[in-house]
Formats: sequence, C-alpha cells, structure tokens
Amino acid sequence: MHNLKAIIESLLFASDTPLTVDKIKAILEVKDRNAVQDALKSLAEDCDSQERGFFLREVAGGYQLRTRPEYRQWVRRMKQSRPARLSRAAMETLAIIAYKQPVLRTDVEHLRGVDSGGILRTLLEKGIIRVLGRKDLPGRPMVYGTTKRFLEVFDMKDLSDLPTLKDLEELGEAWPNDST
Amino acid sequence: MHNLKAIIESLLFASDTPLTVDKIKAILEVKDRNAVQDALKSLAEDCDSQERGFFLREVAGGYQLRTRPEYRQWVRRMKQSRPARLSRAAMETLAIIAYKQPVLRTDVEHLRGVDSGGILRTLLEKGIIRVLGRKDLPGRPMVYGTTKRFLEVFDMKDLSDLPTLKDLEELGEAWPNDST
Amino acid sequence: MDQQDQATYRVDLGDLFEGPMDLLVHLVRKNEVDIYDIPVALIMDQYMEYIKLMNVLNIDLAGEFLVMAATLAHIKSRMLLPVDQEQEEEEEDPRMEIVRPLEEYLQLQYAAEDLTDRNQLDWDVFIRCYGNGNERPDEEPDGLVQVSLFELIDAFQKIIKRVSPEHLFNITVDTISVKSRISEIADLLEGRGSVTFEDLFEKEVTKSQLIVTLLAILEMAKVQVIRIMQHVSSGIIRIFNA
Repeated sequence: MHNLKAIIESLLFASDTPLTVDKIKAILEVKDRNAVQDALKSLAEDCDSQERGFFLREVAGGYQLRTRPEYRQWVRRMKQSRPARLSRAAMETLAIIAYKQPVLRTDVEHLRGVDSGGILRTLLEKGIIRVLGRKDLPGRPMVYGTTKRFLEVFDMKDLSDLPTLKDLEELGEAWPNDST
Repeated sequence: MHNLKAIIESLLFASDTPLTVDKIKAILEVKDRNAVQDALKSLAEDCDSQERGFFLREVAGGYQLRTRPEYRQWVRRMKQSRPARLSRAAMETLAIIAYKQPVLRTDVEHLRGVDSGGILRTLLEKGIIRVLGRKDLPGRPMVYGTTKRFLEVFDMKDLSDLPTLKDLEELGEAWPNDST
Repeated sequence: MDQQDQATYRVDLGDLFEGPMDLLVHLVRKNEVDIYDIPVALIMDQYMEYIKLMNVLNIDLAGEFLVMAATLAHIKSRMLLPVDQEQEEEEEDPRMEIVRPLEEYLQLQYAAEDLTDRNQLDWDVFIRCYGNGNERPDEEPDGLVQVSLFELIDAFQKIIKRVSPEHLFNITVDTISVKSRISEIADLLEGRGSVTFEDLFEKEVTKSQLIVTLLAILEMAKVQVIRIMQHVSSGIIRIFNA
C-alpha cells in the first residue's frame, strides 16, 4: 500500500482508543504484519526526531498518539478555558426557567421530578439565571428568572426570540433520511 | 519560547474546536502575533512536505488539524460511520439558508416548491443552522441563518468562502446536462 | 390488490422528485432546452406524463405538483392568445412566470452541489476524537457556556412530553412577550430599586405593548416579586422590589 505510514497516522489521529496491530491490519486489509509494525516504528521515530507536539505510545496492548508530557501545562490551560457545555439536567432546569419564569424552585422540581437545588446554584453562579424576588409564602421561597447573560449565551436580542412549542411543532418531525 | 511550533502542535492536537491565533496567544502568553503565525505556517508546511496523515486547515476563523481527505475510506472504515451525509434535499435547503440568510421558512419553501419544516428541524438539531430571531410579521415567524458549526462541517474560513451564485451559474453552464 | 401489496408498491415521491421544480429541471435538462426559451407545450406534455405515471405507480402526489401543472397550463394558454399589436412591447413573455423561479432553483442546485463537493467533516475529513471523555464538566473556571437555542427548546419539549396533561401550559409568542417585559422591568428595578408606573408605560406605543406591560406588572405582583405603592398626596404609583 502506498504511504502506509501516513495512512496509519491518520487512523491513530482520528481514533479515540489505542489501535492494535491486528486492528490496523484489518482496517487496511494488509496481510503483512511486519509492514504495519515497521510503519509504526518509523512513525514513532519521526515524532521524536522531528520534535512534534505528540508522540506514539504503546499502551493497553495498542498504539496511541498522545501530547508530550513536557507541554502539559499549556494543554491543561487550553482545556480549562474551553466553554462548558451544560449537562442535560442543567439544560432541562434552564429550559423550565426560561419558559415558565417567574418561577419557583418547587415548580422546577415538580416538573423535573427531582431535587434541583444544586443545579439552580450552578446556574446562578454562571449568571444565567437570577433571583427575581421572594414570594410571600411560608419560607419565603425565591422566584427565578433569566438574565441578560442568558440572552448573550443564546445570542438573542430579547426573550421574545425564544422559539415556542408551536414553532417547533409547526416544523414537524425531523427529516428521516438525515440521521446522524 | 522554546519550540513554539511543537507546543502549538500539541494544542491543536488536543483541541476539539478550531483555535484562533488570539486564543493560542492567550494560552501561551506570547505577545508576538507574528511568531504564532509563522509557527502555524511552518507547521502547515511540515504536514504537507512530510506527507503526514493529517493537515492544518484554516476553518471557522481558526486553525484545526484534520485527516487528509485522501485517506477518507480507511478512517471511515475505522469509525464504522454510517453515512452521516446530508440528503440532497437537506443540502438544497442548507444552500438556500447559507445564501439568503436571514431567511424565513416560507422563503425556503417558496424557492424549493415543497414543505421543508422537517429538514429545517434536522438542520437545527445538527446545529448547522440556528434561529436568528423573529421577523416583525403576523405570527412573528422565526428567521434562520447558518452557524459556526456550518463553517466547520463544510470546511470554510468564513461565509465569504462561499462562491457567488453568479460564479456558480457560470460553472454550472459548463455542464448543462449534468444529471441530477 | 390487497393492503400489503399496495404498501409494497408505494414509492416515496422524495426518491424520485423532491418537488415540482425538481421535475421541471429534470425535463429541461433531459430535452436540452434553453430555460429562457422553453417550449412550454412540449414540457407541459411531458410533465403531465410524469404526473400520470406517478398516479399509476400509486405515488401520493403533493399538491404542489398540481399547482405547477395548472401554472404550466395557464402559461400555455396565454401563449396561444393573439398578441395585441399596441401592447406588444409592454407585454411580458408569459413564460417569465416560470423562468425566474427556475433560474433561482438552478442556481441553488449548483450551490448545493458545491456544498456537497466540499471536504465534509466526519465524512471526508476527521478531527481528533475524545470518545466518552468528551463530556465537559459543568464547573468551569470562567463560567462560559456553549449551548444553542434549539437545545433549550428541545429540552423543554421533552419535559412537556413527560409531565401529565393537567400540568400542561401554553407557551405562545404572546406569553413570551410578557416574560420578556418582566425581564426588562426586573432589570430596571435591579438598577434603580423602584420605578414609577408612568415610566414603564412612557415609551410604549402600540396598544398590544401597553397590554404586555400591564400583564407583566400583574404577573410580577402575583408572584410577589414587586410591590405596588401609591403616594397618598401626589397619587403617583411606584413599583418596588419586594
């Protein structure tokens, strides 16, 4: 096979688990075990001699490309500065607050069916929701609503940009031919 | 900084989104924009001249390492990916949104001549298009546009990478009997 | 033919022609005719052949196909009418009715083809993949969040589907306008502590906006996040944070 080394590199690059020699052989339909092993060896040497940002590591019975430990501080810093994704639970809670505001914690928990105190605190810390006030009920429960930051995160001019359930229904079912 | 290129390579290797020059500068605390740009350029050249399994691509306003398209069949086989491609109808709808945005569902359907709600929903779910807001018309219909994800998926630096409709028409006329 | 057979022979129209424009483009290309000089009679005959064929094949014809058939018939009849000599210069070619949409449709077909030809992510090219370790934690130092509006409404719709019908509520554009106004008033109160009733209505112009503001104040009072007070002597009504 022409350029076996580069092809193996592309596989290792795109794989989320270590690849065994057998697996590589199967994917590329090569019979020659030595050819694959030679290519891996040559790739490992390239990574070292060319001072690349990553190296080839034999791990858990397979091969994997990994960033060089010398650069750990930078990679770590990059990972920390990534925007967070909201968990499913946080997304649900936020959706209830956005669509039902002004809303009580008990309303949120009633709809979700589980305690939501921790998630409310996280959303408050992120500045996506706020306490609009306290209701004159026993325990003076807090009333929640969304913030300007919420509008920024979702890139909306104001809350009237929120799609309604009717909007969603009118679109109909997702197109069946385009499953991911 | 010693070995800027290798460090940048390790960042690009470990990132799941395209990295902008500014982002790289901030992570590495380098002031010199040119140094980062030179390192990126040199890295791109290395990937090409050394025939690696991946290449450096400027996409959605940043830089990203991607496997070479020549090796698509092997990577696809490794991933065992089902055809994740969009259908022709979805491509058509997407083209309308990309070129005519901000655009209403009725505009899309007027141009295509068929109901397109389901396809819009699929594209929304995939995060390729988004709701930009509402139009001040009866029923306050939603207005659609493309996302950054669209640029990432279709390999574009920004929307100006789209050829003009006029250019496309001239190209198209070169093969008038191109079967559909 | 029993039910089973009918189902077997039913062909999805989407597999053949996406819509009437698609069919029209196919006919124009097949006959190698200039879209600016379409032989309407010929194209219409062939179009009708396809409609008949689709009927025979038991294909559900979308209404759009029949609308297009009517449009073609209309153009054909207008072309048969004698042209008034005096009006000839102003009279537009009746075929323009179909040429312009066809032109636009063709352009977009080229645009779609161009998109298809690009190196598509996760099909032609692949980026590094992090498997299940990709789940990003909730807690991030700078508190940035990355989500789309669609994910939000999708999450909401799933909740709605889960809860029992008696807890269902209507979310319409109107109720959302009220929520939006509540948010604005809360912003004002956060900044100033109190605001007069008049201030809130000052900038309002349309009747519906007046109503939205009133509903917002009423709802806020109902959940007791505001207090509404009236000054005894001046009669000015003021709204306070509760």
